[in-house]
Amino acid sequence: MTWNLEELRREFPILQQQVHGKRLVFLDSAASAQKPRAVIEALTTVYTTAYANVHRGLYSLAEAATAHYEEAREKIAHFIGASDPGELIYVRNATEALNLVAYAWGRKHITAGDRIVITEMEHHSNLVPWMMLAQERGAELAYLPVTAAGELELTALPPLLADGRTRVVAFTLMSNVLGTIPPAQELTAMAHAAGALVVADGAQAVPHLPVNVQTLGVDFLAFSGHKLGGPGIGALWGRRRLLEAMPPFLFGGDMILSVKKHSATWNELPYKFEAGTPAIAEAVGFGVAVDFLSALGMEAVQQHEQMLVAYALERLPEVPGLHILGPTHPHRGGAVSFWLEGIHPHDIASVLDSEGICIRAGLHCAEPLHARFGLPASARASFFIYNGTDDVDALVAGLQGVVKLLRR
Amino acid sequence: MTWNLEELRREFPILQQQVHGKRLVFLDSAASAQKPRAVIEALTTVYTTAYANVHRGLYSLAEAATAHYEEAREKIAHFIGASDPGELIYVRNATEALNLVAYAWGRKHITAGDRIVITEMEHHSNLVPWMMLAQERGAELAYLPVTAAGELELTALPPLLADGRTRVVAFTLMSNVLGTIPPAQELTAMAHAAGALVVADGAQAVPHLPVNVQTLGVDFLAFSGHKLGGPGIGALWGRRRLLEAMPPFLFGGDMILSVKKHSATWNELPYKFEAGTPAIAEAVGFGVAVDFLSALGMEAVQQHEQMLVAYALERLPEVPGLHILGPTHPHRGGAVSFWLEGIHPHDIASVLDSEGICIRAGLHCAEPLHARFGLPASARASFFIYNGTDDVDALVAGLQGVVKLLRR
Amino acid sequence: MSDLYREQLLEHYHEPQNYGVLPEADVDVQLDNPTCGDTIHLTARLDPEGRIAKVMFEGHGCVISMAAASMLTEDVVGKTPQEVAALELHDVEEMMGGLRLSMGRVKCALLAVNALKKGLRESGRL
Amino acid sequence: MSDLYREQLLEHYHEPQNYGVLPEADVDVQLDNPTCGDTIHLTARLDPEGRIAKVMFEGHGCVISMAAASMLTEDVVGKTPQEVAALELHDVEEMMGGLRLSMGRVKCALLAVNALKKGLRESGRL
Ligand SMILES: Cc1ncc(COP(=O)(O)O)c(C=O)c1O
Ligand SMILES: Cc1ncc(COP(=O)(O)O)c(C=O)c1O
Repeated sequence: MTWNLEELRREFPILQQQVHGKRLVFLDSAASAQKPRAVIEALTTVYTTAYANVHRGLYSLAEAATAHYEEAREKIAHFIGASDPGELIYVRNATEALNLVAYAWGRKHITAGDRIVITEMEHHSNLVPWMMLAQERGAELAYLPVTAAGELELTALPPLLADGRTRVVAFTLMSNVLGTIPPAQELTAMAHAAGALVVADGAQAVPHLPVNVQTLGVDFLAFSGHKLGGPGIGALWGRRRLLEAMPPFLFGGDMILSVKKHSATWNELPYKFEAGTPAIAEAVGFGVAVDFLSALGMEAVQQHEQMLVAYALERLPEVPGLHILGPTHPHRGGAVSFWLEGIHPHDIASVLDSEGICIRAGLHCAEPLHARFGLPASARASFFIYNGTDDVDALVAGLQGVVKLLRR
Repeated sequence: MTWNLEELRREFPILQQQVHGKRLVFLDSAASAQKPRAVIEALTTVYTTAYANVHRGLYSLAEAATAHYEEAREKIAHFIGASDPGELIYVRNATEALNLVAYAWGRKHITAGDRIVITEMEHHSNLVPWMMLAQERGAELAYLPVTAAGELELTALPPLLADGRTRVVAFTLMSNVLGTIPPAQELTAMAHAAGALVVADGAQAVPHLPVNVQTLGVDFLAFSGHKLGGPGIGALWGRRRLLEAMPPFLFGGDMILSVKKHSATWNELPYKFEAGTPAIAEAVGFGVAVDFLSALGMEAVQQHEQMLVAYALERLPEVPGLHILGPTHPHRGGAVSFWLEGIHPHDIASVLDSEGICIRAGLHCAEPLHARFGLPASARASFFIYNGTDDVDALVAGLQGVVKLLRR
Repeated sequence: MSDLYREQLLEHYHEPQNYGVLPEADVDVQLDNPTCGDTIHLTARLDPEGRIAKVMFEGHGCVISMAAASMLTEDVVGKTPQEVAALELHDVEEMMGGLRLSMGRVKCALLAVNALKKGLRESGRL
Repeated sequence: MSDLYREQLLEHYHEPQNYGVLPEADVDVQLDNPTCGDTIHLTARLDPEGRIAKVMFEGHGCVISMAAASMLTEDVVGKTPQEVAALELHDVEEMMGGLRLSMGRVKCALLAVNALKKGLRESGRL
């Protein structure tokens, strides 16, 4: 065990509650993570001691708010290995981050006949923005296939890069359904060698394993603060050179340098991409969530979750008729999707709920991936730092109950 | 007095603090408002008892979170007189709301030769999105002038509407610099008669006076939750018919109905415009802030602020060489901008800060308006429910000190 | 165990009533719930007075959607198309034994009745 | 009263040193801070060894920017262009009597030194 689980759980007030008279077994952190006390308290502290609009205020309260807001940016940039906080842009969520790239970079650089490569395991948020960009520009959208084992079919990439028409390769650093961790460095090297940019969807990877943009070599990284224990906020990291060459995305207050009646010039990075009043306390809370994870250490977080995955992969097959999606080795992320013969995933989730067990059922915003596996939906349990083998035990027992109740 | 000010102030924890050993005199609510205890506590309650990702969760925690999130939407829609909560879309701030309209409605409907009419008193957030849209589409951007007294030059509108080329008229319901409240119903009727849509920027109006989209007759209304005591969030209201005919703005999770590899269909309103995990606790806090204002009554809020404006308009001229921008009658909003002969606004703000008085100095994101008045910058004091005549007294005394210190 | 999965529902789920396709149907309609992957194929015949005489369904989905479909095929017999059109969530909950559905499951429960309404509209009976 | 507005600064603000335009200047540069409306027109002459011999400025702006400009015209005399290029916020704060500038005022204080750097670059001395 990498940390004392009981102690850690006490840091998450929501986990102290009972659901239907049972201990809360929260296995849906891939959708959004629970918040440590430190994050919740940070919001209260901002609002009770140092809240004001940032940047343009010349009074102490505004300066304190700005300082906290910018310190959080530095911490978050550092957390993903970026040395230049000006490259880190606050957005609402990973989805907005990916749309920002598709709009601001994409509409400038993608023209008719170009190709955009994504993968069959993408979340809709790293798929539909590219589909719409391709449609608008008359570009081609190509998919890197997923193997039956839930891995990317890497051999399919070179042919897609060979003709030099591919401008961008966008892929997730961890599948939110399969748990698969694609070989990002390898993919990036191939894309770059063919002159394509790389957009990495870090929504699942950043909260769960060490992510370093320098080591990975990617050009953009999108991720969400709420999935790593922060409030409703997210971030986009991008290379300064690329961000500087991009037009802004949203226009308005704070992102401008000067506005005349018929012309405007843009503020420096990162403000050029932060239009209007930002989510100030939320940014501070995001920074505190990053501190919380950093204190545990992302290697330890990954190790903890791999231990849980290994245990789950061992125990889940005890449930009759249960099939796991994705890699069955533990070198994968802690999102474990499965289906039960003859039982609809919705029923699994509803029955487990009555036992205080929270899992997700449906398409997990990855419909083409489910189509790939011929599944109308699946069930997913996902782990985070506060989960333990007791949660896996509860899940397995719960699933046994589901089978007993619903299968004839 | 419309309510007991001392009691009300106790509801705002930040106002209990001292700055530089002095009582905090917060006169910058037009930039962002302070938060009542009820809002701060609502965030804690969500995160400690009912947090999970909304909409797709089938377990009780997710259902509770979804219920709170949607109840807040209903309250906020009701607050602005909208009967259909499906017309209310959560966004980050008023700026994003206005960009959403400019992108999703504008790129579909504005073509070369069309005209977009805005006013000289617009905040950059209701100006630059239209400027960029006009530039992209080859449309004309025309400005309704502001008179020396800080009112809109209404006689300039009919000529701009006469040739039938104007597609949209966008204006603020209250100037964040002048406090001017344009005659929105009249402007809307004129625009509609000429076949143009009306986009109202309610960032300043919605927190400070009763706003009813039905009565006003506008087609879109943008506003910010953080300016009315909520967290870092905002909203766009739009007519169902228009929103349904618009393409989505951001693409990704939750806003889709179905995604195939090369096509997608969109979710119903309002979800079609809410891509990715929304700011859940923030939406709940937004609803609580709206409850707080509703309990006071927006008529009372307006009355309270008009009383403060009247008092400020009477007392500020005591300061030698002080000039007020905008209407000098009290039928205006509580944003009072001014300049002092021979003294830079930045110095006013910095010196006042040392007295615990928070005002804003600069262009207030309205550079063309300052150009109109030939001012490089101005100082602004703005009122909200927690301000009293004692704050105006402190401001006037502080300004007397500024003059003594800095003027020769 | 969950209140949602009471005996009565499970019986309908495990042994659905009127399962299959009605030959020479007046109403023949397909409806999917793409978010869940629930699908239903519903066929119905009307009597000379225009009331529902018989309904059959085929499909797959969760316990709620399948049980609701099975119960509906029994419940709507004798109703006029207008009466069917007036059925609301509350009525479906009553039909299902006074169940209180959570938001996440409403769509499942309504799939069959929505299919029937759609079919009545498409066949010009509504 | 604010520490920012100590006597020394106010003296420079009220009676700026080297205010005006230097004739036959080697460096002649204009810089604005659009967010604040501060503007500066700075002229400078170099001595035969290439060191700053005299600097004058004109402009308007807040106490901080004007006082900083006035102090800079005295402080940089004798410095090489490279030494000017190396001046950082910290040095400007020292020059202003050990002032600690808040983020919101940094741009004001740096306006003059940034203008001088820009002028030196544009005139090929850097
Ligand atoms: C009139 C007006 N419009 C728009 C905005 C933009 O609001 P936000 O910064 O919340 O996007 C503001 C506030 O700064 C405003 O005062
Ligand atoms: C892989 C992946 N990408 C993108 C997203 C979108 O994140 P968000 O909903 O925070 O925008 C998610 C989460 O739902 C995800 O799992």
